[in-house]
Amino acid sequence: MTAAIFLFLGLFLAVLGGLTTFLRSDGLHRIISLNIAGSGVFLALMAAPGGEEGVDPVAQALVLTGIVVAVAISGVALVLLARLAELGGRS
Amino acid sequence: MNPLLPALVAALLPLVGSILVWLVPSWSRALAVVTAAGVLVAALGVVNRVALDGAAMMTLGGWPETLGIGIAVDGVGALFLLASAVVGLAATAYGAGYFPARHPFWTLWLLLWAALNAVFITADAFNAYVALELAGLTAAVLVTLGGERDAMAAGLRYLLVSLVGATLYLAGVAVAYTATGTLSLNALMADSPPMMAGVLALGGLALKAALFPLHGWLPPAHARAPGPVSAILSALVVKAALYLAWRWLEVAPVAAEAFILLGIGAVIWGSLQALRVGRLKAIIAWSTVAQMGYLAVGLALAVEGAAGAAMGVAWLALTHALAKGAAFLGAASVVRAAGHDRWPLAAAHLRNRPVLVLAFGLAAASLAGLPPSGGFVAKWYLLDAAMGAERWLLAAVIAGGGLLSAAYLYRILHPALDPRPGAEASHPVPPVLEWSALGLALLVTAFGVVVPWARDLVGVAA
Amino acid sequence: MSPALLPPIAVAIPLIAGLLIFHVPEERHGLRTALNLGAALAKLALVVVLLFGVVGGATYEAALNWLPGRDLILRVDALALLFLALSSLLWLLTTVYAIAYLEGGSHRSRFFGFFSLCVAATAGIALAGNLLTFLLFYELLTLATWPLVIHRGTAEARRAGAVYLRYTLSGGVVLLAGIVLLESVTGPVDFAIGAALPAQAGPAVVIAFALMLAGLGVKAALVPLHGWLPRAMVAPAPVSALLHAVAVVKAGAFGIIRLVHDVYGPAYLAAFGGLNVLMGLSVATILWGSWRALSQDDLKRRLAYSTVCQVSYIALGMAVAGPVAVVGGLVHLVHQGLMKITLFFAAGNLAETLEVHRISRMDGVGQRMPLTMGVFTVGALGMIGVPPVAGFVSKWYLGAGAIAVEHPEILGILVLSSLLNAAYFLPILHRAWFRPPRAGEWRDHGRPGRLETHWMLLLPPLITAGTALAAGLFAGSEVSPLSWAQRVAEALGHGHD
Amino acid sequence: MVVLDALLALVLAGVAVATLNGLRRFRAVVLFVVFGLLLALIWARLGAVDLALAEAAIGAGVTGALLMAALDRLRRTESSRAVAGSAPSLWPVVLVALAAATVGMVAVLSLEPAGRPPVAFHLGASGVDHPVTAVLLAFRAWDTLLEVAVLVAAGVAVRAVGVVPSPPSTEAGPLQAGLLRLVVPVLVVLAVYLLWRGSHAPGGAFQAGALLAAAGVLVQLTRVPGPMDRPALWQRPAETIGLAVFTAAALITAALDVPLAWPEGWSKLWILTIEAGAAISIAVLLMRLFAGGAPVAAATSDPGKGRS
Repeated sequence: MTAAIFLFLGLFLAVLGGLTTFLRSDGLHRIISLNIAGSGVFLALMAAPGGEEGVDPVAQALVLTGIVVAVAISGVALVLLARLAELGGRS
Repeated sequence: MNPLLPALVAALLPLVGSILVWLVPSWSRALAVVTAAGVLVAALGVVNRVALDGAAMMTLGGWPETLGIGIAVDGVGALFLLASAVVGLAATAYGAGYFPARHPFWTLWLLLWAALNAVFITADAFNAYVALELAGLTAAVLVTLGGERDAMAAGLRYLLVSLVGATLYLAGVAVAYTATGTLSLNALMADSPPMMAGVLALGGLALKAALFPLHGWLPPAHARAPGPVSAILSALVVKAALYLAWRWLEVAPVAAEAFILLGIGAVIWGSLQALRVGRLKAIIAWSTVAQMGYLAVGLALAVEGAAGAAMGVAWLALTHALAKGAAFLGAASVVRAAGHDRWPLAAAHLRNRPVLVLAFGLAAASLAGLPPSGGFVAKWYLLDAAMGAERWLLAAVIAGGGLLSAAYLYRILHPALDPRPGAEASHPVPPVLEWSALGLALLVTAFGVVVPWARDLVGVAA
Repeated sequence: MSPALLPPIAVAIPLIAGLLIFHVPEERHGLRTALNLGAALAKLALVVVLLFGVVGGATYEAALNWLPGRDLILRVDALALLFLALSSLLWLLTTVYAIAYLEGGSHRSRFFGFFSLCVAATAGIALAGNLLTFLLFYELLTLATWPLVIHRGTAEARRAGAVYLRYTLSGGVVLLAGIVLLESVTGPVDFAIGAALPAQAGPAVVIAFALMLAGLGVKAALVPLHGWLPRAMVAPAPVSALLHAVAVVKAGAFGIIRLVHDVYGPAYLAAFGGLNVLMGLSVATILWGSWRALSQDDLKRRLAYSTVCQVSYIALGMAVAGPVAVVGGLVHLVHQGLMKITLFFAAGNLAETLEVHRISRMDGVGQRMPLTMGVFTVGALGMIGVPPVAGFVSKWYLGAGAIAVEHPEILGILVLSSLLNAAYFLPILHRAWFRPPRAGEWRDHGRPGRLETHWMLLLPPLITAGTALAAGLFAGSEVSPLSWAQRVAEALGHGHD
Repeated sequence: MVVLDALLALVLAGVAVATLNGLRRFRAVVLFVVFGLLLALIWARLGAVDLALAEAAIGAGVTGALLMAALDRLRRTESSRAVAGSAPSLWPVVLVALAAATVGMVAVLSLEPAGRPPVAFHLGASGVDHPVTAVLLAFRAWDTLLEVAVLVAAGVAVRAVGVVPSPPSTEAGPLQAGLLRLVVPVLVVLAVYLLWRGSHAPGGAFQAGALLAAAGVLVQLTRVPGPMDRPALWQRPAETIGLAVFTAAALITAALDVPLAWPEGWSKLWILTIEAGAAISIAVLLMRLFAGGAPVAAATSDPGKGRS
């Protein structure tokens, strides 16, 4: 039953984060909302039913890779944002 | 010596190159050129192996297909890999004349190249995700290397769009994995996952391939990227997303109709914009949007099983990569000579540069699909497939699209032939810049003639 | 050397010559002239060899596997030789003329390079054995002739070039669409075998014919699609001669002949009314061309509209499709070429020597340049259809063919157009011969020496005028264009009953 | 227990909406860190311990630090604290998200359960006992290789984007120095333990790397100039060692016979060496992401310095 709750939560976060990305104009908010959307997708993937016992290690590996990739790209996006602000632009 | 070694080497070699270039920046140009040569050899190895004994598939690490990551090469993948190798070599040579040795371009470009080749050989949905992310990240940062404000803004927008596209694609993969329990594309093709997986994945890929109406980010990014980067972006990076879209369309063929509609929109909208914009690189960037529409239409035809369409799309992708690469390398040389690319003002700098004008001319001929270029062969196949499948609207778009591209490409050639000397003094352009552009243009013309060996290549795939 | 290699060599000679000439430095006139004339003579010799071969019953064919299931075929048949012979002879003469005409001009290596490429494309069109090869060389012709149209580089020339490209590129795409549509129904179409058409002409086949006719009509300057021809007059005289007599317009007409006879066959076309459409178009073009020519004061533009009218005689011959009318159309392909190139050479001489471009300033030109105007007169009379010049022969066969096929109104059209031709050619002759020259009209570049202008500008028109006369006078003889046209008509007859 | 989970889910959803709502950036960053920690809790509730560790260390920790650093830089270059313009109200979005989530849940739950890759069956041959590490570094090693490449690309990218005014880390007071001397060694030991533990229990290169990065960030914050601020010889090799070791392993195994198939019996050693290299690289690269921009010259942080 707990898996179903978190599946719902994951889908909710994914759609919430996804839609907010297009609504917010400020770069920082968009990066945060994208991170939330990503976490939502990962949560949904992990919470989805399937596999015999315990948690599916392949799904865990996928999510772990996803988290690391998300942090790498968010880091670069933040530095770009800062650099752009320094040059006087708006993201 | 397993058959897929050259394919893996094509992806690993640029990785090794990027590490060496980052560690020893002063030698980066030499190292990059050596890596480029290596990748070309690997790509040719793959092409002739596929031509000889057909498509091959292997799971890395020797694990069973349901567990490990599969890499596979078939006719179509071989052609894309060849395009990546050839355009990559030209871009590297061009970069050697354009960027200093201690410039971050080299590491980022080699990492991007590794990601592209990884996409072209992968047979695993999640592996494609990681490779696409690496490609998106490095490509977006390459756009910002220009350093000025609007290049930075275009790069950031491209990075965010790439992240959104990748998240959508990941959601599609997650749904497919949950439903079928496998990540291998071939297995996904067999027990087709729920429609939602295909829609999400193809949505993300359409965004990354800048398919109309999701193309907004492409023109500013490609037009403002420095020198060879715009050639790399237009010729190769958008193709990686398209290549995956081809694989996923086979998993979810129902989306083919949508690709046709988007494709037609792209051809029309892209061409109209290309006729209107006032900068040389913007014209060529919008031409990419239009040609991606062309490819999307061809893709849908190929997936629907129209005879000869697979050959047409693979050939169009290869010749478009070469022709677009030649056009952008030429445009970058014009910017180097004129200091700006406002059009037709900068055309004066083409006046006494026959090599550049010839490169633009041949590239334009191929993009417009005029014989004797490779573009004509591709257009012939696509038209043949469309007529065979009684898709009259598609046939009209394919034929008319060529005319539209001839119209906006003529905007480049027309002022270039004006004999009156330009007012601005033009800066010297190193010969390697012009000749790498011409090299690609000559190659795309040659590809118009050398078709037979490609036939059994794609025949293996189609 | 196996006979199969001859057709590709016929295409290769001008091609290689062109590529070589590109790299000849501008000041090496001797080398360039040698290359040019050598290639032209070699090709002429090869054509003669082919002539004897075909008369002797030999067949020459070369096939290259280009696309899967589709080959590039170069085949020498009677019709191909007719066009090839015409283009080879006129290529040689136009080269001689151009060498003198462009004396002191710039970019000559570029000019002669593209000139040779253009002839190579024409040879390819003539020898094409199937629709795909025809299309390939048809499009190459566009790419080769465009630089010639804008050779002078002036803004007006480049605008004319843009118009030219707009027409011909669109024509090329329409032709491509038509060919692919037809071949999607009938499979690859080889001219020797003809298309495997369904018994009942379905919509696809009809639309394909319309598309292909439109595509070819652009270059054959049929009425609505002729706009580019008068505007292309801004090009130098040898280019105008090339466009009108040797290559471009003839390629369109030649394509129509292939389309009517080798692809569909007149009987099949008549069934779904294709022939009537072609007849209507050609009649309209003949009348419209003549009518527009009347009001042109610029000499070359008047000649351009006259070409629009004359080429449609060939299309008319195909449309009437009786055995006699087909011969008339075929032989007019050669005759019109000879006569029109004579007129253009003469017009070029006037422009080059006296800087006379407008008819209103041609008073008394005959006294100053008797030879040039003499040649012009022969050409003009031939155009009108006055015996013994060759034009009369083709009009006679067209008229006789029309009667034989119970189309008397076509004879009426022929008479009317002859009257119109007279209406726009005779005033020129009258003004040149019977009007005293007005002082200060011309800026005379002529040397006081014996000849009125450079000998290389005079010789080619004299030869073409002489040939036109001979073709008219000795039409009955074995070696005349008329007899060859009859041989072609019989061969066409066997292709399709 | 279900009530607790429902409550946890509700709180997380509330935090997420709060994060995205409102204008002030600082509020959004802080809430995002809270979001990361709560998410780590949920991973633990779902039994995915590896993910809990990674989420806490990387998702909340490092990303939070990066956000804070970016926030500080933005504040110094842009005048207004709050972003101009009005934030669109989120309620319609929340409703749409709820609807979509319910539809999605019903669809996903209705899927008949499909099989999963036979990880347990092949675990023995992989050379490690912990399934997640086996997947990451044996079965799907090619993914992880590309992932390390992504991190290297990020590190290079940050340096390529040019000089960004690195945060003015104030001189460390006695309290910070004392804390530093206590915390950093513990973090390092913990990281090494996690690295070693990864072969038979949750842990591994990424979590160890994140902990090392946390230690590095602490040092970077308290000492001026921090380790990443001055161009030093060790930086580039450290950044690329992970990728270099992994690529070398791939090439060697490819030369032997099957690429990325660790030799029989030795696979545990190969995996550990790769993980060690990866951990170092991840730590240095995450610190580079935090330090941002090209290392400025010695103490004077003039932004005009070219790229090195």
